[in-house]
Order: sequence, then C-alpha cells, then structure tokens
Amino acid sequence: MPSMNMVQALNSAMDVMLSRDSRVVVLGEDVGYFGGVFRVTDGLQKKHGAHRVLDTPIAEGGIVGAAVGMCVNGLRPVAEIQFADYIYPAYDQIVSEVARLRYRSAAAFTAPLTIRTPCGGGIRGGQTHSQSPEGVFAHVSGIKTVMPSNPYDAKGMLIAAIEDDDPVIFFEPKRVYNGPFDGEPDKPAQSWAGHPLAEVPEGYYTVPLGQAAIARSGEAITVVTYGTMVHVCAAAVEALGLDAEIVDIRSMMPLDIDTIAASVSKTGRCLIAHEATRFAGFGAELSASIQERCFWDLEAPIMRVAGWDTPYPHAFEWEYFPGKRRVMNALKQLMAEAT
Amino acid sequence: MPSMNMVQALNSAMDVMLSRDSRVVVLGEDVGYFGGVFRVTDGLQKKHGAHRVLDTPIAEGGIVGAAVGMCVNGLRPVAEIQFADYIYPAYDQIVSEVARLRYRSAAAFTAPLTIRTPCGGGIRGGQTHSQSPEGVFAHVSGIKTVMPSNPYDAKGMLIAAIEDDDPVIFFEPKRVYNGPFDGEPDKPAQSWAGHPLAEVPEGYYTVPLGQAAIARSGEAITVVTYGTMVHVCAAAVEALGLDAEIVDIRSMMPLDIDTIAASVSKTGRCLIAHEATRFAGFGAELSASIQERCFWDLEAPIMRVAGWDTPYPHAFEWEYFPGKRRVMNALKQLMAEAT
Amino acid sequence: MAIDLGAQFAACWLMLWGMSAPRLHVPAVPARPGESPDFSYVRLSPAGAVHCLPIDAPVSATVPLAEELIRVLDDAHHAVGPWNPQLDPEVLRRGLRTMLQTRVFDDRMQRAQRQGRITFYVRSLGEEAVSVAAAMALSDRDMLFPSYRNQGLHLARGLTLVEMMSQLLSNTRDMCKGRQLPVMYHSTAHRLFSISGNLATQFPQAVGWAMAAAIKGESDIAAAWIGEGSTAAADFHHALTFAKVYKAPVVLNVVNNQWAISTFQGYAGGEQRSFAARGPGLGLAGLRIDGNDFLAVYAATRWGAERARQGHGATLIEHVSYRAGAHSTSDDPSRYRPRDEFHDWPLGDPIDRLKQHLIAIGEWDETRHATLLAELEEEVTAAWREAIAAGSLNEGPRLDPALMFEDVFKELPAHLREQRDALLAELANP
Amino acid sequence: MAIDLGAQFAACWLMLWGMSAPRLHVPAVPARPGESPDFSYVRLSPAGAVHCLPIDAPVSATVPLAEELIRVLDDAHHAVGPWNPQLDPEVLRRGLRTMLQTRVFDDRMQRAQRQGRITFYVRSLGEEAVSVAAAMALSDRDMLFPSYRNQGLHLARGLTLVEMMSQLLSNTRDMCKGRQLPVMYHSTAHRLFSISGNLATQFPQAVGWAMAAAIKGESDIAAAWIGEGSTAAADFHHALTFAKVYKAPVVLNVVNNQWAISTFQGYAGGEQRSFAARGPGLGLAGLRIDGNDFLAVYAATRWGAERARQGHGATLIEHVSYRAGAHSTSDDPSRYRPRDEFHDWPLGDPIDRLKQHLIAIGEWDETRHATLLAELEEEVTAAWREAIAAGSLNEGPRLDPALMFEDVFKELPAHLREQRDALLAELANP
Ligand SMILES: Cc1ncc(C[n+]2csc(CCOP(=O)(O)OP(=O)(O)O)c2C)c(N)n1
Ligand SMILES: Cc1ncc(C[n+]2csc(CCOP(=O)(O)OP(=O)(O)O)c2C)c(N)n1
Ligand SMILES: [Mg+2]
Ligand SMILES: [Mg+2]
Repeated sequence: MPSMNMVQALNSAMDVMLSRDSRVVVLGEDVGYFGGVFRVTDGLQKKHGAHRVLDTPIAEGGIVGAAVGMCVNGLRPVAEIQFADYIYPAYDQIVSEVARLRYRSAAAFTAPLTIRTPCGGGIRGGQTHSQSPEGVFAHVSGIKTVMPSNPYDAKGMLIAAIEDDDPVIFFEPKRVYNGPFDGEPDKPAQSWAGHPLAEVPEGYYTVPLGQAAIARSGEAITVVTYGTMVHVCAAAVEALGLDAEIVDIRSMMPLDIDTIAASVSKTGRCLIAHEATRFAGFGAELSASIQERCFWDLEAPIMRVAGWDTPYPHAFEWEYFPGKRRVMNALKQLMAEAT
Repeated sequence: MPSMNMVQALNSAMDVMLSRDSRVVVLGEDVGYFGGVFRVTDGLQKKHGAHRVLDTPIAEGGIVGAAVGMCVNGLRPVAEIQFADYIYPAYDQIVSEVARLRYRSAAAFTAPLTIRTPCGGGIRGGQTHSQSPEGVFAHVSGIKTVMPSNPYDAKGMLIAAIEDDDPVIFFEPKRVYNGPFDGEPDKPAQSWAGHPLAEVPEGYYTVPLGQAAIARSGEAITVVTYGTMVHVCAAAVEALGLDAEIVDIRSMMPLDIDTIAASVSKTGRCLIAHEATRFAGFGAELSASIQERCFWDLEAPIMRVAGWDTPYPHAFEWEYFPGKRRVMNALKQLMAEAT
Repeated sequence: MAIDLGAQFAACWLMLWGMSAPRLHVPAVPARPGESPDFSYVRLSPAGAVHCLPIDAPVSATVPLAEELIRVLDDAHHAVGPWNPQLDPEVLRRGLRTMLQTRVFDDRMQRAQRQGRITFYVRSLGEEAVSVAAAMALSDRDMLFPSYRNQGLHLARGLTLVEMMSQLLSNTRDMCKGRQLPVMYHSTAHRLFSISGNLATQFPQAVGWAMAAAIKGESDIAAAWIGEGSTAAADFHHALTFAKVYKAPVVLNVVNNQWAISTFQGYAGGEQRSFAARGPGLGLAGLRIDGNDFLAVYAATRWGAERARQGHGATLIEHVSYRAGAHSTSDDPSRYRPRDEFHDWPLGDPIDRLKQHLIAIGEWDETRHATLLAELEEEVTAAWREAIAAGSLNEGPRLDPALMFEDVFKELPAHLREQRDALLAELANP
Repeated sequence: MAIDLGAQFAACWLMLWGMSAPRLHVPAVPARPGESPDFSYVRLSPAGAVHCLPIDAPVSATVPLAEELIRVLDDAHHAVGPWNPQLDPEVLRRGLRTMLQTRVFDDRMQRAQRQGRITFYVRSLGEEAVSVAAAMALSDRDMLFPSYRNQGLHLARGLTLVEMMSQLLSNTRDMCKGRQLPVMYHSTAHRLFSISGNLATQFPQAVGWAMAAAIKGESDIAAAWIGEGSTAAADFHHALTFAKVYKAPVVLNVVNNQWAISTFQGYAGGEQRSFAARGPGLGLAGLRIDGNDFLAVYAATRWGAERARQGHGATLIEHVSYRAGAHSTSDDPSRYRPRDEFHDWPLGDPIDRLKQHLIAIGEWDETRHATLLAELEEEVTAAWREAIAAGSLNEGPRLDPALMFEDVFKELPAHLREQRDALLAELANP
C-alpha cells in the first residue's frame, strides 16, 4: 500500500472520484492550473480537464452559490475555500441555501455538495490563516460537519463526503497535512512516512461519516478530540504515561455520541480538546451531551482545553496554541480531582 | 412613568441617543421614512433628519461594512438587520472586521457599532423569519451578544449598547415586542400594559451589559434562559407551583456566569431553555460552564430545552416552539431525578 | 422631492464638528403620501424606436440597449419596430389568459389571507407580463429560478391552481410539506426551482445551473428573476461575475417595479442610471425593456435565451414595471407613497395593453374577455374548494408533525429520531 | 492559449449525458510556463490621446474614459496631453524618491524573509506608482484604506521604516502588538486604516467613512485600493452600490496587476472588458489609466479626489499594471506564468519611466540617481538595525504574551482574565 501524506490522500480522493463519477467537478480559487495553494488539487485539471476542475473568481459566496446550482443540475461539486478563515462570505449561501434546500423543497431539490477547507493554526498564519470555525457550522441544521486527523481517514472520508447525498463541510487540519504534530513546535517536524495511518489504498474506499474512532484505548480517562489535537493529546497522554482512551470524533454532525458516551461511562473522567476558541465552541456541545448521558458515571467535572477566546495572534502562536503542555496540565488536574 | 411596549422602548432608546449624541446614526432597510417593518424606528427620521436616520440598499454586508467605516470616522452607528435570518450576508464583515478591528490594530481603530435585529419565532414567519442565531455570534471573540426580554431592559440595554465602545449584536425577541408570551399560542395575546417591566423612564438610563437578572427567586431548581423563553419558563414554573429560580441571562457575552453558578450551586438542579436549535447552541456553553463550576453541587444532570434541530417549519410552529408544555415536562423530569 | 431634514440638527452638529452642513446625498423620492404622483424620472423611448442587434453582438454594442427602453406596443395598441416578435394571435390569447389567471388567482388569495385562511400572501399585480411572457418565450426544458413575485411563471408552466393553493395553505397536499411560508413554490416536473425567503440567493444558483448545462454539453439554459431592490445584494454581483467569466448560458432578469417594500429604487442605485447598465458594466449583454409590454418581454427573453443557447453568454434584462399593490399582505403602501399612483404609471397595465392589442388586430373583444374572466373566476373557486378540502392551518386534515424532522438530512439521524419521539410523546400526553 | 482539456473525459461523459462536448467557456490565459509572453490582450491608447472631462461631468460621459487608457508619459519620456498634471520637478523627484525607497525596502524585506527573520512578505514590485502618486495627489487629511500591496502609501505618508519593519518583525515596537501577520500596517496619525487579511472588506468601509465625512459636513475624502482579483468579492459590489446611492466622497481604486495569486485577470471578469467599466455600469465615474505612469496616476487621483470633494460623487479608477514579483513569499509564479514576463510588459517599469522623464526634462541624471539609491539603501540598513534591536520572533526582546488577551474588548472581561492567568501559570511552570 502506498504511503501518502494528507495532501496526497485528499488529492487521491478527488482523483478517484473524478475518474469514477462524471458528475463530480472541483472548483475554487487557484485549484485548477496551479493545483491549489496547498497543492491538494495538484494535477487534477491536467488529468480531468478544465471543465471539471475550475479556477474561480475570488468570491466564496459565488463559489458556493454556483455550486448549489450545479447540484440542482445533477453535478456533485467539490468546492475548495482557500482558508477556513475565508469561508464567511459564503456563510449565507451555506446556512440559508445549502443547509435548507432539501428541507424547504421536501427533497425535490438537494445540494450534495462538499466544501473542503483547510483550518487550524500552527503554521504562523496569523489571525486570518489559522481559524477553526467548525462550531458555527455544526450548529446549523442540515449540513454535515467533519474533520479527519490522518491520511487514511482524509481520503476515505472525502470520498464518503462526495458520495453523500447531504452537503458536507469538510475541514482539513492543515498543520497535519505533511505530518503528525505533537504540539511541541521546537521539535523537528514529523512526516507521515512510516505512520500506519499513512498507508492509504490507491483506489476507492470510504470511511463512513458520523463514526468516531478510538485513536487509543484506555481505562483511566477519556480524551474527546479531533483534527490536529488528536496527535497533541496522544503525545500528552504518552508523556504522562496515562492509561487514557482517546476518541477522535472525526465528525461533529452527525456526532457519534454513543461511542463517546460509552467511553466516558467506562472511564468516569473526560477531557475535551480542540483548537477552536473555547466559548460557545464545539467543545461545549460535547461537554453538554456527555454530561447529559454520563452524569451518574462522572467522577470529576468534564474539562475543556481549547484556543483562548481571542483572535489568533501571530507573535504568540505557541502561547496561543493548546499544545502538549496545556493538555498535560489539564490531564493532571483532572486525574487529581477527588471522586 | 409611562408604560411602553418593547417596540416603543427601543424607539425611545434610539431617540434619546440621537438627541444626546450627534455621533449616533441609525441605518437599515426601510428604517427611515417608513420607520421599520416592526415600527421600531418610527418617527426617528422625521425628528432627526435623513442624514442621521438612513434608508439603505438591501445589502446586509454593505450596511455593516459601511457602518464600520462610519465608526472609524467617529460616528456611532446603530444598524438594523430587518430579520436575524438575514444577518448572514453580513457575517464576514461582523466576524472578520467588526469583531477583530480593535485587536488587530491594537486599539488604534475600533468599531463601537450596535447591530439590532429581531429574532425568534412564534409569529408564523416560517423558516426565514423565525431564527435565533445568537450562538454563531457568541462564539466569535470580540463582539458582545445580548438579548433583552422586556421593555425596561430593552431600552436600558440598547442605550448601554450604543454607548459601549465595543461592538454589540443586539437581538430583539420579536414575539414579545408587543406583550409577554407564556408559550400558549391559543390563549389571547397579552399586552405589556400594566406589566411592571413595561414602566419605562422617558429619558436616559442604562442597564449594564453582562449582568444577568434574577427574574424569579426560588430554591428548588434553577432555570437559565433568555428572551421570549423567560416568559414561557415563568408560566411553566407557575403552572407547576415550583419554587424555581429563573435567571434571565440577558447577555451571552459577556456572560454573568457568577450569578448563574451561584444559583445552580444553591438549588443543585438546572434547566437551560432557549428557542435556538439545540445542537451546539448557546445552551451547550451554558451547560458546559455550569457543570465546570457546579459539578460537586449538582444533584441531577443539567438539562436543555431548545428548538428542535430542524429549520423552523411554517405549518408546525407550535409543535416546533419550545412552549410551556415542553418546559413543564422537562422541569418535572428534572425534579424527579434521584439525588 | 428630496428628503432633507438635516437642518434640524445642524446646530448641535456644528458645535461638535465645527464644519458646514451635512452634504450626504439622499436619493430623491418623487412623491410621498398626500403628494401627486410624479413619474417624470422614468426615461421612456417611443415604441419601436430602439434598434435590434444580432444575438451574437458584442457586449459593448448593447450599451445603448441597456439605456433606452425597448418597447413594441405603441399607444394605438399596435406592435411596431424591430423587436416585434410577430406572434401568432393564438399565442397572444394564451398569454392574455395566463396573465388574467394570475390576477384572478392573486385577488382571491389576497382575500383568503384577509379572511385568515392563509398566513401571508404576495401579489404580482401589474407585473404579470414579466413572468408570463418570459415563461412562454423560453423552452420548457429551461430551468427557472423565480423570486416570490413570479407566480406567472408557475401558472404558465402548468402548475395547477390546486397545487399552488395547497402550498399556500400548508395543507396535506402541500408540495413543501408545510415547511415553507406561503408563495415559496417549487416543481421539479415543471423545472421551477424552490423559492427562497432570502433575497437574491437564486441568482448565482441559476448561473451555476447554467454552468453545469454547459459543462455537460446540454443546450438547456437557466433564467432567474429578482427585484431591483435585491440588486444591491452580494449574490447579484456573484451571479453577474460568474456568468461573465464562464459565459454561462443564463438570462438574468431584474424586475424594476420601482419599490422594495417602502424603499424607492433610487436606494438600490437606480437614480439616473438603469439597472440594465450593470450588464455591460460587468461584461454581459444588457437590455432595458418595457416590462408591462407582453411583446417586449417576449422578444427580449427570446433574444437573451438564444444568445445564451448559442454560446454567446448571458444577458441582463431590466424589466421596467410598477408594483401596483402592497409589497405583501404585511405591508401598507399608503404610508410611504401616494395612493393610486398606478393610474399614472406611464407604462400602463400589462393585461389591458395586451387585451387592447388583440382587440386592435381583431383577435379579441370585450364579450370574449368577460367570458374568459368569468371562466377563470370559476376555475379559481373550484380549485379553492378542492384545495381547502385537503386542509389548512386552522381546519380540516393536517400534515403529520413528524414530517418536521424529515428531509433535514436524507436519512433521519439518531438525534432527530430522539427529538421526533420526544415530540410525539409530548403530543400524546398534552 | 485557451485551456481545453475537456476532450479527455468527453467519452465517459457522453455515456452519462448523451450530449455534445462541454461548452463551458474557460477564460484564456495568454501564456503559461515555457511559452512566450503575450500581452496582445492589453488594450492600449497612445499617451495623451484620451480627452479630459470637467470634474462634474455626468457619469455617462465617463464611459469612454473607462474603456480607453489614460496615459501622460509618452515613449520619448515626455508628458503629453490633457491629463498632464504639470507637476513641479521637485514633486516629481519626491515621487521618484519614495518609489525607489519602496523598492529598496521591498527588496530588503524579501531577503529578510528568506533569511527567516520575518515570517511572510508581500512586495509591490512594479506597482510603486499606483500607491506613491496617489498618496501625493491626495490631501494628508484624506483617509486611506489600503490593501496589503500598497506600502508606497505608507512610505509616502511618512510612516518610518523602523515602524514598518517593527510590524514585520512582530517585535516590541510593533504597532499591532504582535497580533497581525507582516505587512498589515496601520497608522491613525497618518490616516492609514488597518489592513485586513480578508480581501476587499476595506472597500465598503472606505465608503462608510466617506459617508460619515459627508454627514458631518467635512471636506475630507476617503480612498481605497484592492486588486483586480478582489473585484469579484461581495464587498466590491457593496462599496460601489453605497457609493453610488449616497454619492459618497470616495476614490475607489482597482489595481489590475493581471494576476491574483495564480489566477489570471480573465477569471475576475477582465476578458475583453475593463474593470473601470464597472464604475459607470453602477453609476460612478470610471477611469482606466496606465498605472505605471506616475503622472497619469497622479492626475486621475486628483480628478477623482476633487470630484468627490466637491460633491459630485465617487470615481472608480482601474490602474493597469503588472505584478512583477511573486504574489508573496509563499508563492512561486514560475509554476503558472512565463519567467521574466515583466520585461515584455508594455507599460514598463514605473520607476524607470519617471526617472527617464526627469532626465528628459533635464531635472535628473544617472549620477544623482546612483547617489539616491545608495542613500536609500543605507537608510534601510540603518532602520533594519534599529528595528531588529527591538526584537523579532526568534531573538532579542519579545512582547509580553499577556498582550494577547488585550484589545479583544476595551476592558478585559473576567473570562479572558482567567485565561490570561492560566497562560501565565503555564509559562511560569513549563
Ligand atoms: C437577505 C434579505 N434581506 C432582507 C429581506 C427582507 N425583504 C423581503 S422582500 C424585500 C424587498 C425586496 O424588494 P425588491 O427586490 O425590489 O423586490 P419586490 O418585492 O419589489 O418584488 C426585503 C427587504 C430578505 N427577504 N432577504
Ligand atoms: C476573502 C478572501 N478570500 C481569499 C483570500 C486568499 N487570497 C489572498 S490574496 C489573493 C489574491 C488577490 O488577488 P488581487 O485581488 O488581484 O490582488 P493582488 O494580490 O494581485 O494585489 C487571495 C485569493 C483572502 N485573503 N481573502
Ligand atoms: Mg422592487
Ligand atoms: Mg491582482
């Protein structure tokens, strides 16, 4: 099985789908001739043609609006938003149209659209190239919101998203495009090469949306997380030698609350970790839902580690980022809570 | 003291501020000559002039973008978005500009802007005139998000918002514009006349942002809510004869978590209620924060009553709306939980 | 009349800013309640006066067509000039019938709303030609993206009155299963896209649909409609930009009915400038036409459609018309404009003008007209009886509330199943 | 060269759709890597050929000015025609100096980025006239809303090199307190608005600023800049619409440097259509000018500014230029366009053109030029030494991380105080 980093895996997913299904088109800013600012669409236009891999004007609202119309005419567009920080101009088309079309037309019209967008920090991108806005999509009824954390999931979930008859917002944690990241910026960058989850089949396969993965099994505490933070939390858990279970939720909507709740009921303790700002972020829903289901099993309050409630500051990248140290401190605190 | 409904109270707040502070301008769709589709700006253009009360093109993004520029040139704009359901085209200007300007410029430039918008259901408005999107604003660092539930608070909080040097998204629960609503649509509509919170001073006063109000004191359980649901919850509590404490949070950001947590620690039980859809809604943050602070005092899981996770359906308004019956059922269930 | 009440606060202002009086331009509104109607601002061209161009004309050649006013019917009710589509009288009578049907339907639904049978309604009074002539000029396979004021499209395409009324009633036959406000129709069979409550969103969607047709090599085109007020929206710009860049086969229609709720068209940028001019401004063909002239609408739509179909790109058509009624049943226009302005509207009533044309060419008469009207009224009455039998929000059979949870996603996810069950339990034990 | 690779999948397509080949128009890109530069698509007018209009000319009269190309400097380096602003040689020398300073600064910062001293940089190579001439033509009280490629505005307005470098370094003297990516400068003292990473957002903001000036009765105007790629954004449309409706005193500049990262200007709608034409399309005056001609930029800016100041409304100016360098230090243009295209760019290098003009009129020579260059290089070196002494992300003094929590709100709210304290505790016990 070839080894792929996340960029290659995502590229392969689109390549496979462009080849299998003539309804699939790819569109976005700089995705065509150039192959995307992160090279995720590299080579696709050359192979599949400029009528199926389209460079677009710089208008995120227009990209999504046009993609909805393409859906109505039978296509399956995969739209790239260059950075998640630039998805807001498309927010109205996403919330008012993409998310509502099936419902308001009683399924006469649907929008089986995939919106891919790189998110998250850790690349010195400053406040407009580092955001994690999944929370403001997960709240919207009618769209699926997902985020893979490794190449294998990235490809399988992207194929599943393209094939899904519902619209999917597909967040790509860009810090782990080229290698896992343990939350310690001063250590040399890691690569995906040799990582078991970088063994990615060349052809077609899917990873179903809406299913959490147990990234690591354990009995002492449950860490509920996703994206880049899966790797950061794993590093923190290892450093502490904790028998922790790490649940990579992979999908915010639909949320696999059963898997999450089973783990928390088993361990009795829960840490939630994400890069997004804390206040009213997706971690709040995780905390609320877990508490509703596991209240009688909890031995300590559910804690959250998240981005500080500020914009993402360029100079303070590593003081901002919820890195290994911050996760370790929270784990220690949580394990110390009396029962 | 004159009795005012919420429309009159809000109108009076703007009138007072237009008179006191020549930097204040009001702008929005149909707000000028016509006085607004809900009459909230009625008479203001006639009194204060067409250069201070502006009818605008139908472009919510343009309204907010222009208002930011006005702020930079020393004005204090109060922008109306005709329905909260139509605020999404302005989402980029709000998230990327209004919320970030002070931070990114280290306070060299600021956006002391107030965005007023009617929200919530119960008026047969269907899915595009009934939404409660406060959650997708509360998550954004750098803006204040508030919602009054009665005429007195409405006027005092709107004046406070206009005077605030930070941007404020000011949600107006339109179902209670003309009278409180107990969540029973078949009963005759109530009016604000005679209600103690409809006694509104004519002149200037403020109700500080960021402070919750104890709408009703009690010992048995805490109901944390805001907007129209304050009245629905009060009716449910009365109907059950429960000794409940109702906290009207009034402000989502800043959140007066101290008042809320003190109440929950006292009662040991907590119900959260809002009209917005449940999943990843603001109730999740309330639940998570309360659990973090009150875990050891909780005698039962925190519960949420909220809008179903669907768009707001025209024909099923009252099956959708979290009315008195739904709140009563939740309260009963919560009181029945073993300790 | 320009509104200038600024003087009232100039004094206090001066203290603070120490400068001269405000000089913000506030668009003029020609007449307010109590004043006489004044339509001198509407730039007219005589019928037949504007030249026609081949459908592959370069965009820049259309600049004058976007400024003048293309008209076919003259004051003597004759069809004149190069834009005359030379239609068969049978086609004209069909157009007249559908426009009249729209008006009778509108009147009746307006009354139904007043009686509390439906919650909300939007008439298209005075704008019937814009929709009916366009639908007739397009192919039935072309995909239409209407606004809420284009019911003529639906009627011309053959949606039945009962289907439309059932939507208005949110009843058991409602195509939207009770989920949409009245007037938000759709039909896959008739290729009518689902109407959105959010203005202008359908414009870039229509362009995307057309791009897909071009990608697939199909010859169908798309057409979309918005009001002049909605041209200020971001989606208008997105639509024009994408249509220009990819030469999308689409006809983009702006219905300039002079008003956007209470806001005059000058506030959308219409002061001394046509909306059609935005087409050539951005690189699309532009046509400014008499929207109350059935023949002009037909001809312009045909021109734009053929241009699109043959690969010469999109056309922006401004239909100059007048919103003769209130914005909706929630609106009272006497608060912001003179009563009965419609009588003075220089482009008249589209139904009356087509009727007079048919009479002038000897293909119609008052008796046939009266018969037609009576027939249409009967048809509407019968349809209403049938529709109401399928229920309404107040009486008769009702849709199952569990439907509320369906179609959020293709399959019902676990959390919505739970919520549905909770609702059913609540309803079972009130 | 038009990209048409569609044929490769036509076969499988046909099976599914049973129709003819794809016919979506894909904008042509004149030359790709390995091909010869081809600028035949750029429509030129001879220097001096385009007529001038009074500043109160009606919008429609500017239609031709938005299509032709206003130029002052001819091939013999003389200033000709009605748009010649007749500037004093002293002013020209100041312009030359600031443009050259911009270029020297850019070069040095580009190198600093390559050396890892700053994280990111954006040069304005080849576009210096657009910013410097505009800043000089405007009043110092006019408010400027720049994009990230207008550093010439800042230098012309007198921001010091050390101030700018400190921002690039996110060091202890950074005006943004470390919160912004490099190049996102601002200055209240010099009336330069804070640069946003989100494209085009400053456009409606500039219009709002201008509306406020008009409301207050002040005579200051606003000016804003965006790239041609960004004209597709919603905010471009909002800006033009609001500017038109209220006749806002603002000059709106589109810098058409032919590229938006890897995307050719045809993808923003520039194929066979000027960007300036969108002005008159929407009801603003429009001017298409040679953006590499210092005198043309100066004259057009002056014209637009006076028009605005005297209450005749906004002007959209398209500056035809060329992005001679990479998009940013994260970009490699050799992947998508021929190397060294800039040599063939028909409008030349703005600095060289002004220099030759000054020489031609006997007000400059090569020796003075060499001296100036040396002086500027020295100045930049000295400034860099001073700036780097105030720290960088890698070495020297650093900003206090607690600053991260300030200015989210005017006052630090309780939850941010808690988070700040948590961070400080974490830093204290690593
Ligand atoms: C995005 C958005 N903003 C505001 C509204 C509220 N609204 C509904 S109709 C309308 C006026 C539209 O006027 P116009 O486009 O001229 O169409 P007309 O009603 O005249 O046909 C407004 C402001 C809306 N539906 N959507
Ligand atoms: C809303 C938004 N979308 C996308 C981007 C990413 N982006 C940054 S610069 C750029 C190209 C802009 O090109 P242009 O407007 O022509 O300006 P130029 O760089 O040529 O000066 C893009 C797409 C962004 N910053 N903001
Ligand atoms: Mg209108
Ligand atoms: Mg550019």
